[in-house]
Amino acid sequence: MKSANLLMPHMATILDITEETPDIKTLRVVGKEGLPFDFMPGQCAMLSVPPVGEAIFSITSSPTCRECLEFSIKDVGSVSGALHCLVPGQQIGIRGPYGNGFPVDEMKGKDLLFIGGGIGLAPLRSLIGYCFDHRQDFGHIDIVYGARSPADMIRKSEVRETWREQPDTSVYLTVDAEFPDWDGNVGFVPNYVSELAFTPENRIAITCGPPIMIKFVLQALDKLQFSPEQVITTLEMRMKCGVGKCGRCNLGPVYVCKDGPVFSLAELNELPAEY
Amino acid sequence: MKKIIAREKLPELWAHLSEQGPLFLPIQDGPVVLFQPWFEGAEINLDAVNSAVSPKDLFLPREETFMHYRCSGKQLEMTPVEPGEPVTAFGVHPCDLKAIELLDRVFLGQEPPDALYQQRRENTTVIALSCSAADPFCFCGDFGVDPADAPGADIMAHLSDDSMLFESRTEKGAALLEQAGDLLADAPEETFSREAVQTADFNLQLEGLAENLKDRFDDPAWDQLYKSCLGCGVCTYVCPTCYCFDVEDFGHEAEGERFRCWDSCMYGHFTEMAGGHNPRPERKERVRQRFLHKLQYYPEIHDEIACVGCGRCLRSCPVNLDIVQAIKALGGEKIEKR
Amino acid sequence: MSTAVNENAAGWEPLIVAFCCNWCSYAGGDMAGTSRMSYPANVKVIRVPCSSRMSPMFILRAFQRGADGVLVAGCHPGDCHYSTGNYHVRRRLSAFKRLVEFTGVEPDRFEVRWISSSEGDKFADEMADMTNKIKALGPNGKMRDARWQNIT
Amino acid sequence: MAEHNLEQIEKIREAVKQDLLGGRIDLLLGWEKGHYWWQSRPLFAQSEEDLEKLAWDSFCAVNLSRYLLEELKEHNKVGVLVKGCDARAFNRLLQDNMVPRDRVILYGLPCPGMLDYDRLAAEAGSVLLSITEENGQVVLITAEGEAKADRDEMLLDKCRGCIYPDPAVYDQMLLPPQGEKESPERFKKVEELEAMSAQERFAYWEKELSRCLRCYACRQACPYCSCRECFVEQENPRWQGRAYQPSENFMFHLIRAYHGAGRCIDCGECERSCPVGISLQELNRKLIKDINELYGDYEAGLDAELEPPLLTYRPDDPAAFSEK
Repeated sequence: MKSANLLMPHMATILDITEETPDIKTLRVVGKEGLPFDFMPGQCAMLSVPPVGEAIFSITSSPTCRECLEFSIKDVGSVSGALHCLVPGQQIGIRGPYGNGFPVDEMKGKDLLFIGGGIGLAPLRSLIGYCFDHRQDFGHIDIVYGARSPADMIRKSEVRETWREQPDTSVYLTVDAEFPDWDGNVGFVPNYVSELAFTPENRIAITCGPPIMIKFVLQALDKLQFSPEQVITTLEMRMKCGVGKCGRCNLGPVYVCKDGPVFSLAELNELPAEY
Repeated sequence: MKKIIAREKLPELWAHLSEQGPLFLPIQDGPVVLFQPWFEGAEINLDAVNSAVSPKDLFLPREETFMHYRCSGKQLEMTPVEPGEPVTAFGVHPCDLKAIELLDRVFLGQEPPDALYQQRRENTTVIALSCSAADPFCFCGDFGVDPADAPGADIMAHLSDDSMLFESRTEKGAALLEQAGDLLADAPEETFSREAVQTADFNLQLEGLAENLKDRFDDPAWDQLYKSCLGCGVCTYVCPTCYCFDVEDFGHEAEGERFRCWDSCMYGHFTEMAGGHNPRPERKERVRQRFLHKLQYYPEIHDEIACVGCGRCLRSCPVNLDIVQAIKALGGEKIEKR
Repeated sequence: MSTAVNENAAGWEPLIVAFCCNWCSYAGGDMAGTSRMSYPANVKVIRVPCSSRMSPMFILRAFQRGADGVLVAGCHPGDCHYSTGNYHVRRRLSAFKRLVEFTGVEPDRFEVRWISSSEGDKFADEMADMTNKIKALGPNGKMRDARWQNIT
Repeated sequence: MAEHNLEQIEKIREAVKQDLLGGRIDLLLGWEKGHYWWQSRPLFAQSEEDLEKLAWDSFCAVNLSRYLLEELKEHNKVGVLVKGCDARAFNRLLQDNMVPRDRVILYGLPCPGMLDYDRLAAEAGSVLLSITEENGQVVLITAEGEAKADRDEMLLDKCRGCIYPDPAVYDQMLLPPQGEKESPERFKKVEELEAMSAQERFAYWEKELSRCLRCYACRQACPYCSCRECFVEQENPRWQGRAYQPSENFMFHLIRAYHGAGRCIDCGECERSCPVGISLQELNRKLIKDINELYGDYEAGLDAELEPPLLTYRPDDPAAFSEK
């Protein structure tokens, strides 16, 4: 039987583009007929802009959103830079979904603690949206989100308003330094998590953000007596294929593109720390 | 089916086979032997112990265009480019064929299968050639390779001083022999008896190595081993079991193509992310990655070491930092029982 | 493979890329224009701040992308706007020209000329001369990226 | 191994041992044996035990100076054994401000010219067990007996054109120098290629470069390739594509060679490192020859004080193009 070329993208169209921060834009993307593919929160997709190339991005919309896929993209490299230059209606290449996604079944019945920093909210947002749409499956939801400044926060209306209105949900926002008109917390995310003193009982913590933030968040959670099994994070690596063949995103025998990008801290502790 | 041909008639056979489609065989190119398409006047070197670069190129080409794109206004059109016509590979040694089987597990066995690789694999008839000599770097014996036989071949060939014997192993192989018609004579009884080829013995202890390496990621041996590494990609490019690749675009805004090409885990840019963060920033991490991939990670997934003992890294590394050196530094040397 | 580009194609016109120093040769081109001296349309001029800005990569890239000839034009030695740029480039491009020739490119395909801002006539003459020489040589396939043939 | 060779190693070892154990240097860069007697690989010696492995024979081809770039990040003072070409490589790095002179101790060794195992093995015909050397000859020892070969004929290609086997710079010479050599054949291959037609030359290089795997061994082994970011990896603009097209091959090899114009010390490590035997040295030597012809004789790496020819000029310089 002839299989399809796994490197061949499908056509997708940009519906619209929202400027989130000075260097982050959210692209809403549709396939030929609706969603390009079904997926689970935490999974990723390869976006192509010829002749610049292809790069992997996490899907930030919830799978319960059936109109389109959303990608919140920070302008850091050549492909992300090219995506920032596009306009609504532009067609791009897409392939996916890649990766394992968050273990939503294991999270059922638990209280959830989301800890995000900067653009790291992008993959978490997919899961947060999924949880809100399956509200009865999950316990209390806490969301801690931090950015360098109020202007650097993505999804401002959601984090400031919509999410707070959800039942049994608390949102805690923090920025790195004092800013005029900012009445929320000031301080780094890990310290804020410690101050908020979350208890580990029946709770799962899911964190994503810059590597340095993750490092200290893990330490803070450890101090709060979270076990490694209760802590989940999602990794970012350079990828070219998305299916564990091109050879660059491995941690030991595990390929982040296919066996990750979501890992519990317990799983990560067993792997070489090459991320 | 067994067929035989006189050695001096081989050029006729090659000419015939190349009429059916590209015929790749070991050709002398300057000071080295490489698998290249046959052409009139090519200097075929069947006596070469090993080609400088492995014939993995036939299945995972150094460069392979798989997509053509066209962009006008906001419209983007992407058309797949299919791999080419069927080819014949002539004179692949058992170690190299064993390496192809190791690649099969990644590209065919591991879901999802890689269609480009699969098509090339199905489109290729492999005529394997038993080894009539070994050089001091051949150590395939350590990996269960029989220099006289290649189980995965479509046709197994043996060379004597004056003739070449073919034995078909698959239907594809039999069809090729049939098709050669009068060029080949029947040889149902024929066998060539030759002295067994003696491969090098580096005194390696490979059993249990993958398991032992699980605890040696932070072994101080790495701090010494990597030092001489120049950071070039020779070992990965000549290696028959290395398969890392890159995907790149060529063209301008309106039109162009996308291709896949070889890449090497020895290069710093291999893992460098857009923001500049690099999970394997120095030579030490990259040397460790390459050797652990062959000796621990691959075996953990596929139950076998990703080395076939072809000796190319021993021959080609400019500073003799090869896999034998690595195995020995990591406790893979037999300790004499007293 | 790569030598088969446009060979003897009917109606072929050469493409010549001329890298011109901003301070002299480029102005020389302007002078040629304002003095109503014509030079062949085959020449595409790229302005560089000084002939010593020339990286050998520019030259090879021009050939890769289909140039049949490449010309670098700068101020006469001694007249460099930055005082010594062209003295340096004389050595550098002499070495590079010989290297390019050594790998098989015909000598006429890569040239260096000194043209001042007042030498509008020389500018026009050199461009015409180069165009004629390249026409005589025919299309260049050497170092051209054959893949551009598949791309319109 | 020949007697006098063991004597030499002992002499070298004694000299460097004092410095290493006495703390004058923190690391010694030398050679040790590989799997076989014809292989010598870099040795990074920090202890007396490490020094036991020290080797010095006719197979120490690896140019050690290149390793200074990395080792000086880790060690304060590094000692290096230098042959003629290693010393010129050191001068090259010094001129590029890549190494501080006061943190390196150079131990000079006169180079006999390194032997090519493949040539020896081919000459021997059957399995080569070992060799000895005497009076400009190599004795090839096989199971069938002994045969002699002219030593000069058994040299690595890179050593054939060598004029300066003695180090041009050193802190301490460990063995007596042997003096400059004649090399009438240094530019022979270049001249042969020059004599061809443009078409023939292009065909030659297109074929030669078609073997290139883009493994960059030539660059990594080279003592003049010390840029922090090579044009090959530069992202914007992207000069070097990854495809194996002839045009990309020419881009890489011409620019690589040209970056060595007036800087290449002609050590030939690029060509020795090439796994597919591309005659890279001819590109380098073409530049050396032309620059010498046009702008006066210059040997890169011989004198760190002399300005490299492409970094300077004379107002009356000749040109390789018409200046009318």
